[in-house]
Amino acid sequence: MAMTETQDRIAPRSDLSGTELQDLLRRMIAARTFSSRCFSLQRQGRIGTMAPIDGAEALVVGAAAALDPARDWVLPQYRELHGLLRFGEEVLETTIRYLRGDPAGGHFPAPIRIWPPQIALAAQIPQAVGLAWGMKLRREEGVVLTFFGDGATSEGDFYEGGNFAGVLRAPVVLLCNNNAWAISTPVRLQTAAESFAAKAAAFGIPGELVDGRDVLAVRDAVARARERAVAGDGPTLIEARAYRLGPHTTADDPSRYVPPGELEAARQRDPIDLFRRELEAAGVWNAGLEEEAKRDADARFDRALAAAEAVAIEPDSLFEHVYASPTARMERQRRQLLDGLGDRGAGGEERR
Amino acid sequence: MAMTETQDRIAPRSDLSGTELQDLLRRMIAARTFSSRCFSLQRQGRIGTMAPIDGAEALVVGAAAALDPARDWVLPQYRELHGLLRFGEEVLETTIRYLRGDPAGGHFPAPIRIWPPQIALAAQIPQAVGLAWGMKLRREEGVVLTFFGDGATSEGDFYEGGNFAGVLRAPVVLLCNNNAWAISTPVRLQTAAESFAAKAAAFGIPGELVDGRDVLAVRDAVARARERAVAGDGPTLIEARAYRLGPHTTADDPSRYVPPGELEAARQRDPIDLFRRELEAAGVWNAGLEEEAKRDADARFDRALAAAEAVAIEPDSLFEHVYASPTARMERQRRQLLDGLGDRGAGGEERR
Amino acid sequence: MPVMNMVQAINATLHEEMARDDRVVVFGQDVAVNGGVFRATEGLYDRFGGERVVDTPLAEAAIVGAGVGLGVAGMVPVAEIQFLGFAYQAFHQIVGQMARLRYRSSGRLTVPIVVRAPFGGGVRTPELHSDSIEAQLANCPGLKIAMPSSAADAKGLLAAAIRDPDPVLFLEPLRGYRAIRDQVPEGEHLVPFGEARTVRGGDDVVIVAWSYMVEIARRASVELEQEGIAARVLDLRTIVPLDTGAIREAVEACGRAVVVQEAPETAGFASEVIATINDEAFYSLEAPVARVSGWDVPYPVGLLEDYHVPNVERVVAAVRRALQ
Amino acid sequence: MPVMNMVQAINATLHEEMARDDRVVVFGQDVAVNGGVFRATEGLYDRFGGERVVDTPLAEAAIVGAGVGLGVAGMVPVAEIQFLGFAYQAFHQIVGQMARLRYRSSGRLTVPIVVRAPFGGGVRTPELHSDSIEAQLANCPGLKIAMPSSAADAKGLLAAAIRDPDPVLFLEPLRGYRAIRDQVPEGEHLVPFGEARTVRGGDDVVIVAWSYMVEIARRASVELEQEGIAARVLDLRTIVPLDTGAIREAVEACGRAVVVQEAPETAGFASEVIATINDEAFYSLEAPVARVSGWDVPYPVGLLEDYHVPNVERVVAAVRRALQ
Ligand SMILES: Cc1ncc(C[n+]2csc(CCOP(=O)(O)OP(=O)(O)O)c2C)c(N)n1
Ligand SMILES: Cc1ncc(C[n+]2csc(CCOP(=O)(O)OP(=O)(O)O)c2C)c(N)n1
Ligand SMILES: [Mg+2]
Ligand SMILES: [Mg+2]
Repeated sequence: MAMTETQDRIAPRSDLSGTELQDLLRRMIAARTFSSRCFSLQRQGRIGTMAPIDGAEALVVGAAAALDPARDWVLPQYRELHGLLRFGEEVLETTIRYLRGDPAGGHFPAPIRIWPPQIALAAQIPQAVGLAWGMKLRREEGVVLTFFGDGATSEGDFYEGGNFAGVLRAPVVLLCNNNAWAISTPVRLQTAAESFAAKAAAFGIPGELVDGRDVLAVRDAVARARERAVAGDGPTLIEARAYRLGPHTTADDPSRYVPPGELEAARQRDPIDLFRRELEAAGVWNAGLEEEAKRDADARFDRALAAAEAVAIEPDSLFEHVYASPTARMERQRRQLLDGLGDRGAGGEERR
Repeated sequence: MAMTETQDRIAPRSDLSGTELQDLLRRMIAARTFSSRCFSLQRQGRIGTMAPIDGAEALVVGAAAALDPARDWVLPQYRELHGLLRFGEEVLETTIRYLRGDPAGGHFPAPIRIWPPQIALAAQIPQAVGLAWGMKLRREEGVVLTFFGDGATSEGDFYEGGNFAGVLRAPVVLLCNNNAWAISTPVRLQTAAESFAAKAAAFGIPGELVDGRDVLAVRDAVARARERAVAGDGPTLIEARAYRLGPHTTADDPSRYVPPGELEAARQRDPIDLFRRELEAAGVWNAGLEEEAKRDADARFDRALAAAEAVAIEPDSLFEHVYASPTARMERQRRQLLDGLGDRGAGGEERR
Repeated sequence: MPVMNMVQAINATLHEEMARDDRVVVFGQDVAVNGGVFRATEGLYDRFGGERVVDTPLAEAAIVGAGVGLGVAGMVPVAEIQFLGFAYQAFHQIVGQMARLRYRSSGRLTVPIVVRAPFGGGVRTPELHSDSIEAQLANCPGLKIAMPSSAADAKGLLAAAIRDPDPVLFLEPLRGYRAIRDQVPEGEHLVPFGEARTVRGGDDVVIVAWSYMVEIARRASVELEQEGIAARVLDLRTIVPLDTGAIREAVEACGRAVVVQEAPETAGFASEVIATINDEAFYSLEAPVARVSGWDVPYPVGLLEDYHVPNVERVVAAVRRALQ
Repeated sequence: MPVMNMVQAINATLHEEMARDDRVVVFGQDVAVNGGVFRATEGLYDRFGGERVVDTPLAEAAIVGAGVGLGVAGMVPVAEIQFLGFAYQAFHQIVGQMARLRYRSSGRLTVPIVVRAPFGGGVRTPELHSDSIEAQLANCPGLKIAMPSSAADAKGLLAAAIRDPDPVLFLEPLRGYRAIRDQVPEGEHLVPFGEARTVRGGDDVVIVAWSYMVEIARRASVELEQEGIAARVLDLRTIVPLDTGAIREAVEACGRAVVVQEAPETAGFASEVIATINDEAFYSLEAPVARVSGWDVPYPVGLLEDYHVPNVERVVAAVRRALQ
């Protein structure tokens, strides 16, 4: 496929090389592949509840592409991890471990600058602002980007954090993944605001609405926001508008609430399809590359899964990382746990 | 003073009669008098910490003037009560009882539609929205108005409540008393937003900036907001801009942080002086009326204070109004308290 | 009497109470069209309409705060917090506001609200979904806290909560939604607050528990019976108000006690039960009260939760300890 | 050794720690130009400048949340919550986030933050300013909780808290800011966490307390001495970690115990102390542990607070009860 490697840019849409464009599409395909594989694992009972990325690939991959993994931090919500492998291949294994319920699943190994998924909606936003503030105090070059959903914007933490960011001029990018739904709640019941980007007015910071299905548009918007942040001009709120192309999580049944036809219509504008068509038209993509991208993603997933599932969990790892060192009471509890277990493993009363 | 009673309106500034205009000024003078009297009581150790109204008289009295006390509810912060006697003369006695530390000080007797002062900043905002929502569900005619400070707008409750109000189209008026300070924190450190009114964009509701020193302007703005609310057009955020013409509370020393000259400059635009001059110029106010207004306010305060201080507090009123009826454990505790007291009164270890 | 699981009993009770009293309003995240993420509010939206069954924005503090206002307006608010661990987001409204408005207004403004929330582990939920925080709430005067362990009690306590003039937290064991099934009385069924229930008789030792831990205690008691140990099981049903009398009587009768909670050990509600036993029945105690708890760690991830949540084995071991 | 009141000791310690470690950042409401509403941060802004001493917007959750981020960035955050009752606004960030980031990230991301807050009654503050909520926080694993009762300990525990790699809540008794005065060691002075202090000796009964209640216990002990009763006073200093060994030894030595707390009785930390005594020293007990608490009511208004907060008389009465 060396042909495409030498392909020209698809001006005026982007100043990226063909290779770079391919790389974006590959990452999007991989993100969906990884996510779908996890969905199946959940159905097989091998991992817990998970939130598929479907529909958010462009906005996650586009945002990641605008960041500097050596300098910038990402604070995810919970739907983006499969699209963040630009920060390191280990992101995938860690994510699988997270979904398996492995305590180390929240530990993205250094130097990967990714925080654990955030379950408490919007709680990571003030943290992202504080991290950015700290980087500014330490005169570091990087920025912090945090993802959150349309639903998360209703939480006090979003507003308090956004307002803090404005006052502190923290180098942070607040990226709202507006996928039209918060579980079953549509955006119109989430806010009467004109857009989520419009909420930037409450913080006195720039707000930008971008097509979240367009990986290049997202990449550009985040790049601009990053530049402003690094230049000392403070935070940006970006609303990337897309659509959740599936259930909220493995536990959700959208047929209960999504109006008939809406999902099908949204699938017509699947971000992967849109970008694939564009690259095909520009001559930098073809069926062979597609095939290869999928095969590659599957292979990587197989490797990561094997590694993740090979991990044995020690029962008393319960007591680790609560504090730098456990309290005396916890040590007593650890002994109680181990004494009780003997060599019989967990009590597992449900199994009786 | 019958002369002024027949005086004409001061068009084009207002469609109010001379009597009505005098009434507004009398209420402003009374508010400041009541507040100053309380300040002195605190210095004498007769009441606890209090927050003077100085500088907020126009915005409180103006807002109250636009409401219908028989139908509308007010949820105050803590600085407005001395200006809310339009809702009933008993507001004053209750307020003094509140400041004395009398448990009934939060009970504005029916039919007065005022909630107890709110100490936890912004916490009353979602409550005001819920109350308005309930009134709408019950097809009542009234609206809810809540006061809160510039500082309170940084709390999650302000944003969550405002956003709820927008979605529910609740008949509520959110009135921000921007007095330039939150204790020692100036507005510029509170938010980078252009104004507090601009935060309405985050809720998709109208936001209006009004001169909080101008009682007529505030009255008009609140009247418009009330009309919209009653018509089913939902909430309004109003920022009334004034200046805190004194310490935050009896416990505060603003000379530690207010830039020299700023307070003096603000005093040049004291809302009472501004309105007095305007009414004098229109011929509806004079020194005699001023004198009478102050005398009247003092007399009312004396009466309210005497009534408030005549109240004897039963120690075991501690256990009342926690629940509709106390739990068995509380009844046991009540007996313990009374047994312990014997006829000696409170133990008062500090007095030993 | 029909057999129902707990979530069915809750759903049926919401239907009955909404039909009985048109002031009842159900609101929260995903409770309307979707019928709640566990189907607790299934069918309410279709039956009672969008004014009385409302999907709110995603903001727990505003859900509770708005509920306080709704209550003062004369409605009977029934709010759902999707998982109790997100009640932390609303703690200031629950503890500082909802619990205190009656007190702050000396009885002028009252809030007959119920805040429902599922909690507890054992079903491999993501973090924060499983936290047992009842002790933190029990330390906040002005709240009542109901924690049913059976479908029948879920009905009787929920109906009582909705009719109660005070704010009630109604905490539902996630693990019991489908796993707990029993006969539920038809029609009007009210379980008064502050009355514990003896789930199994016995005079050798009493196991005090609430919510899903009652089920664990019951199974332990069945197992112990085979060893000839008669372990009484006392279900507190509501932790505020607390049935001190029932605790005293049980300890006086048995002389030995075990308290089981899912929450972390330190400052969990089991400590309060032990302190209450100390106050009320110290001289009847023949051995220290044994305490079985979650460990002093954040509620753990899926692969570790079986090592964390008290199970039958740990309760049985604690009973043996208490009998020494 | 200079004599200082508690707020002076806190202020001096903040000065020393900021001078020692330039990663220390102090922030919160009114802490910079105003020096804190109780002057705890007086002089820091002038000395260390506006980058390290920062007035934030009025938002407790964001103060704590931003502190978490600051900590990960490599700073040593020292946040002030103006009154502990407003920590409710930040409960989700304190309990769900700050306390758990080390755990959630399996040690990758750690937060050496201190959150300081005054609390407690006796000084006629407005509502919510006086709430004692330590038990609610103690039920949340991942937090350490220091509650000094003397100026010297305020210094030693605050310095230890700032140097501790984990999140610490440092709770300061409002009433003690000026009323508590004692000799404070100059220079480096660290009080390790989890080591209780015997404030007064005695073998007839032990009074266990923390924070300002230690002072009440001490006065009660002085009064009891005149009746010939030797009441030992044990100051827990930190409630998490808890010095279980010191509690056991004291109860073993005395056989009788009283626990004093300012918080409401139900599910207060006194219950945990009693449960711990039950676990550790049951067979040494000659009588039930007596518990002296605030009542199960919201912290009351000014004219009632003297009837609510435990005083010397109530402690003395409890000691007599414990000695029966
Ligand atoms: C504070 C909090 N409240 C409630 C929930 C339960 N919950 C999980 S996901 C979700 C919807 C989130 O919607 P959105 O922010 O739009 O993100 P999306 O899942 O659509 O990507 C809800 C309500 C939660 N996780 N955290
Ligand atoms: C939630 C909360 N946090 C902190 C405080 C402490 N506090 C009392 S008044 C005040 C400043 C309030 O400023 P603003 O809202 O502008 O009202 P103002 O006093 O200026 O009228 C602060 C921080 C509080 N009462 N509530
Ligand atoms: Mg969404
Ligand atoms: Mg202000």
